[in-house]
Amino acid sequence: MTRTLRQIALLVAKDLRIEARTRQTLGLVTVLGILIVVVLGLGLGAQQGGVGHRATAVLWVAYLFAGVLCFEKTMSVERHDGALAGLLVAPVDRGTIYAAKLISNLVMMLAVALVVTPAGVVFFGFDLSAAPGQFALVIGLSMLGFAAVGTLFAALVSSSRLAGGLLALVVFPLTLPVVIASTQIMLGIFRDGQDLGGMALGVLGAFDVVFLAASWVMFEWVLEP
Amino acid sequence: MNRRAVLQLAYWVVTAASFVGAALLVAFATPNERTMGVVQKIFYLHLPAAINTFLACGLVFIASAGYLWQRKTWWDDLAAASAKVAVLLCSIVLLTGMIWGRSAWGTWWTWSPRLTFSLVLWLLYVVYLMVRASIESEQRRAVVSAVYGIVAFLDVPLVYLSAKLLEDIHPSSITLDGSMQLALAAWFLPVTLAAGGLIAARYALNRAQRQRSGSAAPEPRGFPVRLVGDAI
Amino acid sequence: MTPSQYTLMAYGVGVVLIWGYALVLFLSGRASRRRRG
Amino acid sequence: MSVALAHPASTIAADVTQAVSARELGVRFDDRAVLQDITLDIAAGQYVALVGANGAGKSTFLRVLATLLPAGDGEVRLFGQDLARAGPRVRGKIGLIGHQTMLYRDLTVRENLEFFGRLYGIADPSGRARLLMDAVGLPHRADDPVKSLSRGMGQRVAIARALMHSPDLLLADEPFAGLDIASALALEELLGHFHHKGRTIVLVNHDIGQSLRLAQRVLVLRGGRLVTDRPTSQCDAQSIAARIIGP
Repeated sequence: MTRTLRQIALLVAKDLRIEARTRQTLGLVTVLGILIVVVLGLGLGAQQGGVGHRATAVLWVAYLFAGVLCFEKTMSVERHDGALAGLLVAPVDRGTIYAAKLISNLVMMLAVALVVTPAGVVFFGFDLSAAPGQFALVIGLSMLGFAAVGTLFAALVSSSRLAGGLLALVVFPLTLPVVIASTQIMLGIFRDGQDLGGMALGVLGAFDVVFLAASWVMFEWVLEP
Repeated sequence: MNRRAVLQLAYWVVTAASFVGAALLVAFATPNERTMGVVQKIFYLHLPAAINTFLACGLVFIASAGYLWQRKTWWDDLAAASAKVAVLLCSIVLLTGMIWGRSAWGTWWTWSPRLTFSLVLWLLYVVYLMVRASIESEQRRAVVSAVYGIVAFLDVPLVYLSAKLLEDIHPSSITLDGSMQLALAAWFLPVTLAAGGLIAARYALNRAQRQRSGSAAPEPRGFPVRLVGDAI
Repeated sequence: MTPSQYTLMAYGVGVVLIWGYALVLFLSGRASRRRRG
Repeated sequence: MSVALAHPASTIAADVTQAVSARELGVRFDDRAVLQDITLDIAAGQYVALVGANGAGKSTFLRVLATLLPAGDGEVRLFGQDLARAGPRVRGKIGLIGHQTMLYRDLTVRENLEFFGRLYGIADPSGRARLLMDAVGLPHRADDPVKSLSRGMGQRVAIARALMHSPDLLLADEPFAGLDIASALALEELLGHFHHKGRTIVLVNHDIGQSLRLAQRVLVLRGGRLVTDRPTSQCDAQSIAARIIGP
């Protein structure tokens, strides 16, 4: 078991070092996130105020697009010069590769969220202080489910001419339950001031469990070199 | 007309007859529902179409799992055929639901759990067809579609659950008396026969087109490892 | 439109979609058989 | 160029069991047979060249040996271990090089080598990386990103990567493709050294003359079948070319 953890740490370190070395993706994705928040802010008339709770949906759109681009990048790193084949020939099982990719994707999505969320709070006058802990929990669970599906399909859908397009086309509908559940929870908390709904949290948890398990198994079958 | 064509013809004649029979039964021999009135009669088409949509989605799931397991192309053709029919049936569910809503509540669209569920289901499998259309290499398309087919089906209960989170402004659970249940059963038969027949026909067409193109996946020329999805 | 018109419209949509697609499949089936035949 | 390709501590004489033994190996893609009942044995320490026309199944065969592709039917054993069951365990003994370098272009040469060294769990990855960078003649490029290297240098780093865990079997899929003369000669020499250490090499190659010159034994694949298996001393380029094209 420790060997697997060591390998996961090694693979994640490699991904993050490559990302630090190239830097442009994270920068590009973060600016895109802020752009989405600004455009939707203007579109939804955030300047009139009183629409703080709408920021949750806007932040979601920013996270999703940023997420898809991150999945695309962390997988395209493996495609250059056939690096993935080097990995697959090494005594590393595919589940470990999936787990490492998932963690790398989550770390990158988190990095983007750390920049985009404040932008949402500022532009929408979104009162995050009302329930920051619940916000973080719900967003965390949602991102986990989203990244689970995104990582699986990023391995299947290579970065060819459709680039992020096909990946977004595939991942968005499949993760709609996460989006529906988390936005409903957010509305409940930030608009109606209720506490965290058990049922909705259950849906998020179920989604994460189902899709982490399904992606882990299928990744094994489909990651042909 | 060889034996197979005769059988096919007989199948479709029976399906057509059961369509006509069910229509007559609902039009003349089924009473209107007290609270909802005549528009409730849409239900006799709406529910069978929904159930068959679910069966077709299940078939996509089974065929997708079959392809991943055996990598035989006929599984892939079956998945494609079932998905097309699933989208067709789901369109019926969605449209009849909207028409019903229009008549009963005056608006074409409400974010009620049932309508949202049908819409997301419809989106899931329309995207399946679009994914298939956007991948050229047969073997790559089959693998990506298979994984999508499996994940989409696992998604269905979750979509149902998350849709229930939406407030349902029009709770309308109606009880069906004897003759109404007869009408429901009467409509279940033709819709199921049609669904099965369409899937079979589409499947046969897929097989024929594959034989004619005969372009089995070429042996990957040489290493390097051309990665997953290179020809998309 | 009256409710019964809406009901007819709903059934119309159902029948058109199912039988329309059946016709499309029948025609393209015949076309591909003739091309191959 | 001092060459220390073998891991200092490992034994030179690999165990006597066959490096590679295949029995009626077959692979199908969408109902089309790409490889059909291949039966052969490669003893440990042999230098074997695999030639054939495009689409004859050379790369597929190599990818099965590299455990990247499961064998459809039949059975394949590496060093006595059946790939179907012991695939991941036997990977530690395989080194793979191909057209592409299979390295991370944004990382430096040293970072790449040390990453793969740690991935294989070898002792002292940085020491061995330094050793191999000297061996392939690139100590001066250790801290440059791989993408800044020429194709020839990239192939040399790829060889260093494949040897980090001192494999007993080196699989090479057309590694000479696109190489300039100097790099090709350097690569030939490196493969030669590797072979002198008693290791086994399976080289997939287009250039028949070069294959006959380098290898001890040549296998010809045609239409997914093994049509020729002969020591290179007993054949010449014309006869092999004829076998490739076939009747």
